[in-house]
Amino acid sequence: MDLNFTADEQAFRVEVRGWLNHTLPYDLSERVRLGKRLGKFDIELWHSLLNERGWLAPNWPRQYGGCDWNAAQRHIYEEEACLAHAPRTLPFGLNMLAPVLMAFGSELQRQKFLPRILTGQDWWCQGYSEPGAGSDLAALKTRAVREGDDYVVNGQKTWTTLGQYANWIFCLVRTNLDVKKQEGISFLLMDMNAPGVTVRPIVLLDGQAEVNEVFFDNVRVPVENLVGEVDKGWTYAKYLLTHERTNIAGTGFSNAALETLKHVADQVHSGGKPLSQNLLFAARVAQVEIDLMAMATTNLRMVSAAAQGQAPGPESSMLKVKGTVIRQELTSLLRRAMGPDAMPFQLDCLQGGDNAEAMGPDHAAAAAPNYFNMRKLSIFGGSNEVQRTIITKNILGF
Amino acid sequence: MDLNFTADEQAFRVEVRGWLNHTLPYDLSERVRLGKRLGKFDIELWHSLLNERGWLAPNWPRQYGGCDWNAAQRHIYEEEACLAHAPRTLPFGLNMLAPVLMAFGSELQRQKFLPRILTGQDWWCQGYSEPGAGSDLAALKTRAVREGDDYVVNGQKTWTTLGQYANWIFCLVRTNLDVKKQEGISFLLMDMNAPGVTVRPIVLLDGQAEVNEVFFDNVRVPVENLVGEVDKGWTYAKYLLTHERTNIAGTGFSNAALETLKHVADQVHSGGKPLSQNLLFAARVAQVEIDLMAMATTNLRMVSAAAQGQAPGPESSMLKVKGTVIRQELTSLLRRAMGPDAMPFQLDCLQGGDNAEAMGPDHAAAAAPNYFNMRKLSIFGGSNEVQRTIITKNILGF
Amino acid sequence: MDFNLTEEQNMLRDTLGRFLGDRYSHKSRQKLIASGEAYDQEIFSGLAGLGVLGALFDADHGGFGGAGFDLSVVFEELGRAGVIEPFLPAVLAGGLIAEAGRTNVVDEIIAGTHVAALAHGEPGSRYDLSHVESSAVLDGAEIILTGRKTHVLNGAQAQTLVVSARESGEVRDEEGISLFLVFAGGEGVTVVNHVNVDGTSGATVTLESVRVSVSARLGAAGAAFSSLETAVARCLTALCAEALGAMEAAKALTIEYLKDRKQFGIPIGKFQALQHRMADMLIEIEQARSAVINLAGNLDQPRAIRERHVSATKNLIGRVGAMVAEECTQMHGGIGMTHEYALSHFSRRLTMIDHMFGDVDYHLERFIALRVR
Amino acid sequence: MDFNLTEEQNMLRDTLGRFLGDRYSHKSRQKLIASGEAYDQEIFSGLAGLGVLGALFDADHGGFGGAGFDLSVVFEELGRAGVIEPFLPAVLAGGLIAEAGRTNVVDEIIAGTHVAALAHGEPGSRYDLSHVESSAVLDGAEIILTGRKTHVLNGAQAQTLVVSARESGEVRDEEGISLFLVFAGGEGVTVVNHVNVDGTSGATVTLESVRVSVSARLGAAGAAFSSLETAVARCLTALCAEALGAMEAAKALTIEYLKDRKQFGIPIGKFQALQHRMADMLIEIEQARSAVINLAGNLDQPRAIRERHVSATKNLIGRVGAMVAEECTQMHGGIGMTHEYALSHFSRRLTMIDHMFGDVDYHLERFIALRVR
Repeated sequence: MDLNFTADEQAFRVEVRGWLNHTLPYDLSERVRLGKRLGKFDIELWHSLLNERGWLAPNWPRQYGGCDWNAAQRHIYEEEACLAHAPRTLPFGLNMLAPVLMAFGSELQRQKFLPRILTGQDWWCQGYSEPGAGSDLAALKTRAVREGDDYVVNGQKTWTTLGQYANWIFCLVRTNLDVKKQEGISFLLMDMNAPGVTVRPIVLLDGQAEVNEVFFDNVRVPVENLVGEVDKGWTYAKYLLTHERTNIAGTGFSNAALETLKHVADQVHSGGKPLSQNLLFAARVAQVEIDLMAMATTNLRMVSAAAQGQAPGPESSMLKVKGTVIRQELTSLLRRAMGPDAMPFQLDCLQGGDNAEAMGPDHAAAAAPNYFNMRKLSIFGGSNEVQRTIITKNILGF
Repeated sequence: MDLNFTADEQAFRVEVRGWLNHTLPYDLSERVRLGKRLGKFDIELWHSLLNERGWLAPNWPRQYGGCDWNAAQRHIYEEEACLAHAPRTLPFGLNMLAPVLMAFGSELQRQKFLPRILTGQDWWCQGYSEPGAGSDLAALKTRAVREGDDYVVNGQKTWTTLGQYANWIFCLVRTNLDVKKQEGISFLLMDMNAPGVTVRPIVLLDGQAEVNEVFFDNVRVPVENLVGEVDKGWTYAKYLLTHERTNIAGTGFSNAALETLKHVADQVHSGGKPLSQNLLFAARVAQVEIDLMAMATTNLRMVSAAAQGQAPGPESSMLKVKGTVIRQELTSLLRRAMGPDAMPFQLDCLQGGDNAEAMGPDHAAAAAPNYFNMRKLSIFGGSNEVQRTIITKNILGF
Repeated sequence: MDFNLTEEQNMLRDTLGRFLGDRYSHKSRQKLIASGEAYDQEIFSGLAGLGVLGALFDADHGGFGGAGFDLSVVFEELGRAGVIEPFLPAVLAGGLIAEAGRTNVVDEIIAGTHVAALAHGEPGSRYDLSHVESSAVLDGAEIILTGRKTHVLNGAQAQTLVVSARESGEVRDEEGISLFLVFAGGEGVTVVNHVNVDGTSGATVTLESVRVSVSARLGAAGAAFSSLETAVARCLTALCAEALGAMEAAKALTIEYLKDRKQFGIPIGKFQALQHRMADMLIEIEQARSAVINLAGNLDQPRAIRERHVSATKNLIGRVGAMVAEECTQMHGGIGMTHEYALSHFSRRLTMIDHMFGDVDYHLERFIALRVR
Repeated sequence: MDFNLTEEQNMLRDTLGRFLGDRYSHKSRQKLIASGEAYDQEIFSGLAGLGVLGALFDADHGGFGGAGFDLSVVFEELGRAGVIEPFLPAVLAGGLIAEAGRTNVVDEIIAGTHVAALAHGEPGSRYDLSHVESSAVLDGAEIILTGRKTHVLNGAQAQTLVVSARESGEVRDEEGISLFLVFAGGEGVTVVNHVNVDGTSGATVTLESVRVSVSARLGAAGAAFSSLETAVARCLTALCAEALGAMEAAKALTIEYLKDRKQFGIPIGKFQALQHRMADMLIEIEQARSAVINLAGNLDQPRAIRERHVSATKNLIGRVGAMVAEECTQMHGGIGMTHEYALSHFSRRLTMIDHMFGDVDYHLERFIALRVR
């Protein structure tokens, strides 16, 4: 065993850091650092900068314009990007749809859609969950009925992240009622601008409309937008869940959040001394740091095993749960570090208006909203309860 | 609302404290205080002293020689006895069998057995659990078949606490195979000296044989030792579980353990100062103290509601779980307070031999064994898992 | 020992519960907050009319309650309904004004026609009650007040501010702090309102050489710390009871959800993992109830006992509050995170209560420091 | 970055695992302990013959390993089988002797024919490595050692003791501590054996004016603290890996039990509440494995980095060890508490490991103090 990076990998890190340092706009990274909200423009800008450098799609093979980085390179990039407070890239097109298209899509679909993900021409969102189908995703009810060369879609999706900005949505729809619920599902690509599509934002408890309901009222979808075979959509959806789930542990985010937390604890005072010198607070920070040190290695071990071709087991579920617990604890500690200054709801400041005078220290405005927003981590992407069941099933066999 | 005790209750407390101070032998209370092991003689001595004073059976009505104390008096007695480090009394005859006999036993059974519990002539133990019937108690298999005026009993009980000292055992036995499992169970009183009864001690991970296996090989039990009606034993067993479970929270024990812990933390040094001045340790102690302060009130609230005739709900389950968590945490902290001195297994010292030179501070010998022993609290008397199911079922209705 | 409420307390609780059940809802509160109003005057007057404010003061000060259990009964109901109207200021500032014998102001407070707010916290004070940098300088028969006060609960809705300022001593000394009645619209007083995460309102108050008469001082010069501590103890009794009410409301929503919501063809409440977590939560809510009783019942005890209960209870409420907010949200899944579902209000409020007058760790450390030796 | 063991390490692990699988059992260990023996010489020699001791030392000292991952591979297997034979003393005392270049003794240690034990802890030292009251006084070409050493692992089975004593400075100074080779049967040396809760053996060593030659001193006078700290870091790598092995063993027993044991007509592993707790435990055991890797892989880093990993790993192992011991016992129910069931050994050992060289809180506080600024 050897925990050191190779000389090549270290050189790669220097290259990444240099590029980020040179290219990432300061005001953008400052907003990320302070937990402020990003708009459509911010994300599109960052995508275009990455695409110019050829680094937008680390997981994609070169033939489609990806980097084809190995696990170590991806890890290094992720770490550096987080520490530099770069915005995250949108996973929907890059990491969710694209692998499915590469594995199961038609040549036409690949040629049409993959380049537009890189150029930013398309903004994809995900149409999986429905009001009655959360953890029990296969219970979905949105219907697609074949009429000539079209599918006619009726139903509703929900929790569609950033759907308000999207022009395309990939959907799981029910195409067969006569079989087991997993076997009658298809994977459709739908134009959000098609007649009959309505988007309604859902405001969450952090005061932000990050997710949406999407309604389909007799929406016509050309048959060519069916991915793979009809009724096989569940297979493609599961493929997504066990493959290409890079960075599911979110160690990069957590490392950056820990650095922020330590910085804040040195700045904020309690009882006449820095909060970092309060042993009870320091102990909570140290405890999460120790857990994170171990999880970072768990993450690398699993990434490395996957790179050696070992079949993905329950590891991604383990990383999901532990990663979530750590990230949530970090947002909880940052909120608590703020003391009474976490209370005011400073919308202007959150949205980055320069004329707003912020109350309290740097991170005060975002601390509570981000704490609340991050509650989603243990709910979405397969709730932590679902993950725990998967982990044990793998070992007990039932 | 009023959290104060009445003048009468305060006078009662003074009386109890005075009596304990005068009567409880010093070497006995010292051994209890230091967590050492008590033998048959110690327990019998304490029973006889209490019986002389008429205080052995706080829950019994006066007609059977009990105190007929109200809830407040019982609470006060419990608190004082624990703080004085009195041995606990044996619950098997006093608090488990006796209420069943009073409610369901024959006049003959009451006249024969109740006085002998008080005089110490009989030492009862409990024959409920079996190797295949733990949390699922009703799955018990020990068979009792009627032959003339006898039942013939075959089978095995386990986890029989202090069964090695007992001359009587009350048992749940299966008398009917043709009905639902709960409906074919009877409640039998069995003489441990009868032919065919074998007791085998089980050594636990604290090195002590506190529990036993009890084997029945064609043991003949006169029909007059059947309590109540045949096949109705499950009802009587459940009666036991919901009634007369005084002091299930164990607040008295926990108060005494907390005092001991604080005392120890003042004595033991770490890094040149008393452990009580180490903020991390002090915080753990304070946290459990705060929980205990609340639980003591929860306990009194529930005792008081029961005294006002409110039907027992899931309260005793709540007290069982929380009381267990607190008691276990206290033994865990005492063990940790000992540092390396918790390591040696000092059997001589535990058994109270005066010639044994103890290593480490006062409580060192008992700290780890008691921590291990107390793991039983969350397992026996209806495991905490079973209690949690009861608590939620009560609210959700399923 | 007696765990029953008095008949009056039972009646007040029932009346209050009915009024709020009829008139107060998550929807109406969210609408109010969206409108920019800090509270609904009609609701506030209605509740005052029911005697809610009178219950917070004893007979000597024109009320008919004022004991710990009066506070806890009222605020548990307010918490259960998620009321954001300015009742806490009546306990805090109102209590200090009453203690100082300014009965005319108290009468108006009880009638619901006058809001007084305590302006005590400062930019650097965090949870330390003795951290006062604002200065009070005697100038003849007047006192000149200068300083900046933050997180003044309902400061912008108040006609009167009770302002703490230092007449002597160093920044965190207990000695030297005085309290002054200041007219919120007076010269040199600037009040900037803001809405909090939980929909309540706070304000930042700036005092620039504000002149008040010496008679505006409540109590003796420099001796206000003990009064402040007592007022905060009463406020924390109310706040912890409010948290308990919010927990009960969150619990009720979650129980209904576990019964109704189906996944994999059965109600999610049948999943044992959720059942057992629910059981742990129910146990802790009982603990929270007991902690509130302990504090309410010891409010009139000597300081050493009272303050240990203050810190014990606030610590426990903070822990259980976080557990209830987080577990109820998790058990609901996405729906529990939506603004339009009532749980979101209780989660936010429970979380913010931990940020008021000392959080879990602050009170744990304080509890240790208050150890009776 | 590479998470694969070397071929040699894999071979050693497999050989060791097979040997212990064939020759070592809960029953045989319990029988040995009941007989009053501290360890089984045959097993010990057999393991030495397989190269287990040699793997703990590098080639310069006559071994063929000695790196962090060599320690962790060996001790994980020892922990999985619950081995109580004296291997830790070989890391601790053996490591110090090797560092001082006493190769003849090291050769015998590697051969398994010589046990050396570190006599360092004292009645008041608890977990503080610099707490040394025992004195070393120079008297011509000799040194006179006086003091009392407690919790000396396998002290009564050792031929040689490595004794720490103070030549200068105050009780908890890092400067002034020296190490001396002392013949366990020498004049003035009293060794009293005891068995520990987990079946291992400890001893109390009393030194009454024990005279040793100046050449018995390992390294320079008063400068041993750094060597001690390094030796303890290596020992903790071994101990944490042993704990990991014990966790894996406890986990395997529990998984089997959850599959086999039926209550209410179904295997208890089908109860979701247990499934989810099991999942959390599995996650934490992976964390423990990573923590051991972090420590083993950073053992040769500069002190500041190494010691942060020492404290991080010991803290995490202590927490997870308690969780595994307690949860596995609870999931088993009564059977898990019985002496004759193997789980009881792993519970006791995991619990006692937290009492060795600093517990969860000790290392948490130390981790904070070691913060890189």
